[in-house]
Amino acid sequence: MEYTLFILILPLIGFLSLGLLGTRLKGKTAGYVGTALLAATAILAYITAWQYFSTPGVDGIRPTLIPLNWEWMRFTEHLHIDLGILLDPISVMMLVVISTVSLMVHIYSLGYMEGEKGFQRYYAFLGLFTFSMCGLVVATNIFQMYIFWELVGVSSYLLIGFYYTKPEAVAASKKAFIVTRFADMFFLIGILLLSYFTKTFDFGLLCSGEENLFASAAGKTFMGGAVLSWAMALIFIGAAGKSAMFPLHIWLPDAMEGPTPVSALIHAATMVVAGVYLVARLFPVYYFFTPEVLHGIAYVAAFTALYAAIVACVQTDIKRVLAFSTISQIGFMLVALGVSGMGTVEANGLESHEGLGYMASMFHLFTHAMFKALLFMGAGAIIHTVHSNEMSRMGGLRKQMPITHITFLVACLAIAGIPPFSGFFSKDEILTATFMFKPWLGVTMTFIAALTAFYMFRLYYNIFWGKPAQHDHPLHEAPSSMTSPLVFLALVTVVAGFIPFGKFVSSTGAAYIIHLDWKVALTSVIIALVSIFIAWKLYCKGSSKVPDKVAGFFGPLYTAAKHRFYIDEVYQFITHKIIFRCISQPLAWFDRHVIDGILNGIAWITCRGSLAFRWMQTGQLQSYALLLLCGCLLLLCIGLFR
Amino acid sequence: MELIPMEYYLVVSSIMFFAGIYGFITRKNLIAVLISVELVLTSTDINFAVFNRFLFPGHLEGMFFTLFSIGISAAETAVAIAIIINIYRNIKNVEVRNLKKLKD
Amino acid sequence: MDFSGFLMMRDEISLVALILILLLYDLFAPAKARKVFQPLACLLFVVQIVITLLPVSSLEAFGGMYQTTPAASLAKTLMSAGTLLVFLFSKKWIEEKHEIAQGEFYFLTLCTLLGMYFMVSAGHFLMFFIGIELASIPLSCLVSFSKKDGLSAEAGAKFILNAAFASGISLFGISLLYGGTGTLYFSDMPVALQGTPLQIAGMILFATGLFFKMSLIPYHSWTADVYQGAPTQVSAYLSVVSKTAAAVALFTIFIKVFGGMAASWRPVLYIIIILSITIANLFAIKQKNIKRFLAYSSISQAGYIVLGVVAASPQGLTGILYYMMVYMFANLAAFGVASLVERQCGNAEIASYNGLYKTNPWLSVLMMFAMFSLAGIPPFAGFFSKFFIFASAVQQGYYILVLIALLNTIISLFYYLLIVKAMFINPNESPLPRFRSDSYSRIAMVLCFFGIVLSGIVSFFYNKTNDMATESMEMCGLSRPKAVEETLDANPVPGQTLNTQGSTAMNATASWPSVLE
Amino acid sequence: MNLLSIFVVIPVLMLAGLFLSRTRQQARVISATGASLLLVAAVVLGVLFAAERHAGNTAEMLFTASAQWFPAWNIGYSVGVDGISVLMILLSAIIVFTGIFTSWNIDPLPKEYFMWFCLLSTGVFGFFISLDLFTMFMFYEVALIPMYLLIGVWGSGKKEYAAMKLTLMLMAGSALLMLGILGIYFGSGATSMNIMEIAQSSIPMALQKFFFPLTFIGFGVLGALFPFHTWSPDGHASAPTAVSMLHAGVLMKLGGYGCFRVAMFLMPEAANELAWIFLILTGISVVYGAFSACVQKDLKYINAYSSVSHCGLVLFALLMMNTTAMTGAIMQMLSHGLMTALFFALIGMIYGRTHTRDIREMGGLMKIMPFLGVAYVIAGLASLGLPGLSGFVAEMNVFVGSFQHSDTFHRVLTLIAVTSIVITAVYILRVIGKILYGPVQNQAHLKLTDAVWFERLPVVVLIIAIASIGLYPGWIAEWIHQALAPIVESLTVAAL
Repeated sequence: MEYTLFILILPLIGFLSLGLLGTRLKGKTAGYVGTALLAATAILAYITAWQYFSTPGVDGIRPTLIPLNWEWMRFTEHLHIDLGILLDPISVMMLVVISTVSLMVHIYSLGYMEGEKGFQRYYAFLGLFTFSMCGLVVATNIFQMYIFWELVGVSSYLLIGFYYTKPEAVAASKKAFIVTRFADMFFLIGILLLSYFTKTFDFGLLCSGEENLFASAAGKTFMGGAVLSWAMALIFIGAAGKSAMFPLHIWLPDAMEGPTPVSALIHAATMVVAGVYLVARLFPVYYFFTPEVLHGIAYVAAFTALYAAIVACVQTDIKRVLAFSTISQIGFMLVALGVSGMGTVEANGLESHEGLGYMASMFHLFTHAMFKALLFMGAGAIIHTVHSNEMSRMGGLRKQMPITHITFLVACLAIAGIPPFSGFFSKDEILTATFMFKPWLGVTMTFIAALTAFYMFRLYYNIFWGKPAQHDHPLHEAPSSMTSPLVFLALVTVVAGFIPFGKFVSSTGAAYIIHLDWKVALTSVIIALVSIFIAWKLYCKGSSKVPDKVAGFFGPLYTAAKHRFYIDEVYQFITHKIIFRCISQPLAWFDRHVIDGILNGIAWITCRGSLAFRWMQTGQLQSYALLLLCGCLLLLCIGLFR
Repeated sequence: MELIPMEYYLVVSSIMFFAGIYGFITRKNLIAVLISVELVLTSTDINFAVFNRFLFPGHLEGMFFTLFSIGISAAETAVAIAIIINIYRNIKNVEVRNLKKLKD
Repeated sequence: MDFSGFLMMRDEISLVALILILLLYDLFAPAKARKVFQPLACLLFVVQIVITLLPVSSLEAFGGMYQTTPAASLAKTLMSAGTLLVFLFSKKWIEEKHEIAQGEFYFLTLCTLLGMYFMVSAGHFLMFFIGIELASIPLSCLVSFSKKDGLSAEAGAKFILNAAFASGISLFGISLLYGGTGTLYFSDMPVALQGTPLQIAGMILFATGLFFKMSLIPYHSWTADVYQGAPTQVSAYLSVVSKTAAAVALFTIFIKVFGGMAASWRPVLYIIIILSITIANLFAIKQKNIKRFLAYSSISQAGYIVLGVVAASPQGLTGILYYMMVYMFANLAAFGVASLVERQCGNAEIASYNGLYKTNPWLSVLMMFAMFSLAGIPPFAGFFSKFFIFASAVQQGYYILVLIALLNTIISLFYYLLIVKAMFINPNESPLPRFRSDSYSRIAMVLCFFGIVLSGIVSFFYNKTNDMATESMEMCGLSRPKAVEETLDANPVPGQTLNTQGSTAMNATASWPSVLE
Repeated sequence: MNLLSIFVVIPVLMLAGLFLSRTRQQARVISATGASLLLVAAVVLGVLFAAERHAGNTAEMLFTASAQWFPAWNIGYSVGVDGISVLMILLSAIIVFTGIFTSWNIDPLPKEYFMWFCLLSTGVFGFFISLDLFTMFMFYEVALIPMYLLIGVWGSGKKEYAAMKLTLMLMAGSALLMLGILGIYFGSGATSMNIMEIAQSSIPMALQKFFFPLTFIGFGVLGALFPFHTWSPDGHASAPTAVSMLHAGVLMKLGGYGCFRVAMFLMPEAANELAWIFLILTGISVVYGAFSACVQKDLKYINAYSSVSHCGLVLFALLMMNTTAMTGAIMQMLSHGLMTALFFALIGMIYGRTHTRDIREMGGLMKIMPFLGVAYVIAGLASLGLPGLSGFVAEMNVFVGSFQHSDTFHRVLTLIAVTSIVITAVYILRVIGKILYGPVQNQAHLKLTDAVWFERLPVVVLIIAIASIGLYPGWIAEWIHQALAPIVESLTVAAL
């Protein structure tokens, strides 16, 4: 299946061509070129998926194909970076997701970015992003993943800062890059540690579950923890950075400064789930060798999900609401991974029940990508019309923009977990998995699900119902180039739930039969409906005073949540006050004054030194003779009594 | 006949030598300074003669050295005096303390 | 009677002949013939230099009173060449200032040169003493040459009196040596030396004369004043030629005569080197007057030269001679430019060099080259001479000494760069106007220019010097005296292992039998 | 004539030509042709070298030639190259080439400027081709001294202070070096100053302990070894653009190159014994430089401090003494050389337009001069180690290699060094955000123009070089591995 290479190459071509001679092209043309290339990419991805999943693996286990693998740079005889393509269920699934969403975004942007300056640049960057994201998912070894990890980070930086004349956009892009970069540092250190002990970067070897591969790390501890746990934990920090886990999530809400389609593509559907993907990729290592880290991941993710959901309830900027919901949903996926076990292939060639969480999280990743992209695009359409992100500027839009309304509603229902929409199925599996792991965690997650339903419908009602805000310009439905992707994604969202996902993706590669756990399903649905009802009560009319009362009731919590619990302020403090004030400036001062001071001091002393000997040159004829004589005597002494 | 022992001569010459040095360093007048230099030179001449006569009477190296050195010091004196006269022409006196234009 | 001795002295003879010719010519030539006096003098002098260039083997004459070696004759050539350059530079100055006294100038200078010849190739202390006095008495006349100038007279007085004082002490030293050993022949003395305190005292007192001539600290105090007061050409002559003579004589006598007492003179020179280099550098930094500046720089250069004496190996002698050659070109170039600029602007302040490059690029480039060469910057010759003299010292295991010397090169680089800075960087709205220097000076400057640029990169000069030096060391049968070796093994310089190894390294290289056995 | 001597001959010929040239145009043309010739020659050398290697010639040094110079000290003009020197020569050729074009409109005294520039490049090339300690040292100093006048006359800001400081500090380094070299020669008891022959014989430990620090620090001063790095900020800030390029791009590499070619190769025992001291120093300078760069206001200062950090990484990796890390060090030399040259070129061009280097007085330049802006972003990404550009390759080699060291102390130091990648990101993005993005600060800047051909040329060349290393490091790594083999071997043998 070497042609999969073109899935990488086509977007790259798009980037290079548009980037180098983009300015020569007309904006529209550039857009069409990019879109065409992406369409080709998507088709290739579908072909790949079809071909991959249609070929039955040996006794029902899906094979791991490596059609291409080149050695790119060799460090030592064991350690070398290879660039290659690895096809297994999750990577293929990711390829499909990425190419689909990316294609949608390309099409959507034709309308959304219409008339924007730097259209070519925009599409070039989209191409770059798609290229690096695909490269990331098909990575055959952890270092290749790191490489594309960085590239993804940069393309996100470039896209967030697309409106580079807007100071907020610049600040946001900088923040996003540096925070993720900070996380990547730990990722790199993790890689170094891991490779130092395992002497390999290769996923195949790492995930083979070889005991002796990790033998050299056995018993080695660092500050209490086993070295291997440290390594995996550090790698997870990297993942957390990209996937905006608490407390590294701060960049994501600001990233909304970028164009909305970009948010849809990068900060909802694809890049932010890279972390989830990384954990899934290394799942065997986590599960077999460092289960404690895996559980840690679950707790961190659960907390993040809760935190994000609470914050999302009080945000008024619709994109930020969506951003926090994204964080919370990614939390769901990671929880699922964290609580999951490794399935075992049973006699009937099916996978046992422990692998549920893994499958569920991948499933949710898939569905979430679709409906979250849908949500963002919908929001984009709205912003496109209203020229504002604030809920207060909206309301009662259902009449003006019906298509957007319907699709948005579909997405909301999906994320709220209402059957038969895709979100219901995936989330249900996650809840089941958590209940299997620890009931109280399951309860928490269910509560978070309820919060999700609440804030999503708060959003929905505030936008489409409630009392309309005044606008000096007529509101209109978005152009077809924008609505068509909405419709497409809405359809996907409707049907995706019925895909027998377990057949394709599972922890072992064997088929897994999804069967709903009715207890969990019912509870979650009911709770979701209840919170939707509350949202309806509070926000549908838009005239209700209750929200303010509630806000008043929760007083400090409300304000805290509104300020995202002051996490950004903390960061501000750390970076500016501590790093800059307390380290950099003192160092710079030290350099200028102490070190240079010493040097100048030496020079000064040397120059002054001559004054110390002026007495030699009195100009007095005889003093010279005297000096001569004394010198002579001195030397005499030296010569005689040496 | 009774010889005066060598040490006596040496004492005399040493006294002359150090007297000369002392004079050179303390005199205020260039001529006086010059004279003291001459003292120094002469004292060494005595040394040569004495060493030759008492320690190595075999040959006359020391004596000849003395002769030459006397001659040279005479020449030196002549030139020095010429220069001193020139100085006198320029600054109308021969005080050492007035020769301090060149310093540092 | 055997006249072969005279034939051996052809350098001196030719010089004497030259002196007499010029003297008579100056006395009896008709007025208009005296116009061509200086060209004629220079021409004859060139002939004399060519004569000194003829190869000689090292011989003794007059029962060892006089000895010549290839190295000595090379030194003589160098001194003559230096003197010639000085003459070329001073042509114009003589014509302008001392038209009447031109004969005297040449006569006196050449007399001192003759004295230096004797210093270099003396075989007996009397000979040496005569030489040094012959070199210094006429010099004092030269120093106070410009009679109208009070400063010149003052310089002269300071020079003659201090010189007399020094030579007095040195003479006293000789007398002690005579008392201690009973001989004054260089060849006989070593056997009579056992290193008794008397002899050591004699040696050190005697050395005063040489140190004084080389103006090493603490015998240096006269230098700056005399250089400043004397006519610039004379300062140039002092700084180069008489230093060369003294340095070579110092090497010869300390190795040949006092080689056995190396243990006692080594620490003395050690101290002297450190003092001279460091203090002179410190003084030079502050100078405002170019002549004083060059005086101090020449003191520190002298310090570097003595490193060769401490090394006490054929490489050391080579180092000294080669260093002298390079130093001659650079320093004479500097003095030459100084004299030209001085004649233009009437003072010798460094400040008057500001922005010189704008108006007189050639002068400033030559000056810059001279400065870089003195500072030891490649590709100029100074770099090579410094490297080799340091190498000869390191070869004998003087790491600390060389380290100090090297660190001092940084200070010296600083003040040499100050001159370069003045000429190239310092802004100056009214720099010295453009002027044409006379043809003689230009010839001299071109010679110096090529000397500075080529005498390093073209390895011929060094290699030839090296051959001569090694040859003469062999012929005089000067091998490194036992005492030196003992002391070297005794004193715990980091890695006297290196000595043996260094020498093995040298065995393989130099045609000279190992220094250390 | 030996192939390598061309690299010394061409600049000398350029010198002669410039000496005869009359007008600015002539001077330009001569130096441009000379530089292009050098570049061509370097590429040809690279090709020939590759061919030789491919033909199976495994000699340590290729194209060797030797001529007696000062037989008394066995000094010879002996030249030869291995993979590393070839790469260094390529680097120098590229940067000299770009430098000439960057200083196309130099004022005043273009002729003199180009002459000094040529002398400088003579020294650089001579240093990289020569195998003889003395010759090497001579070229080293030849390369140093022109800096004084180049900065003093054509510089900006407090140029006189900077020039003097730079010259004196570097010369002090080379003074230590001279003693070190003499010590090596006499200590080894070798019968030649040729490095390859000295490497055969061993120097007693007592001497190594004394001479290794001298040599290493001597070169280290030029390699911006903490705390001897402070010449770099002032020097680079005051120097004219092309000189900063050449100095940061190539001269600072002389330091690193000498450190392993002379100090570590010839005195491996002492290197192993004393490495920890210098590891700590370099480790400091890596982080220290990065942090200091964070708060600078002047573009050139920022770049100078980042150079301190990056060159610190070079020495750091060298001292790790395993093939991977040292390969990384060499790659870091190349990549830092290229990108810092690019930085300085761009800064020079921006400064030439805005007449300020203070980042607070600029803003939104991306809109006004997109070419320069994009180039600057690329340079920035390269220096913060973006995959696909040279920085990443180098740093990864360094980090992975250093972390493979069996000793925990070294691994911990490596982790400390790794933190620099974040700090680098911080100050790079800070600058980009301040001067390129955001609204236009100074309305006067609105009518500034973008780069013209002789400015675009060097920028493009440099970017291509950076990218080509970053995209396909394989061939470089190959050469470097081959060249490092003997050095690493002697080091490991000494370690036992």
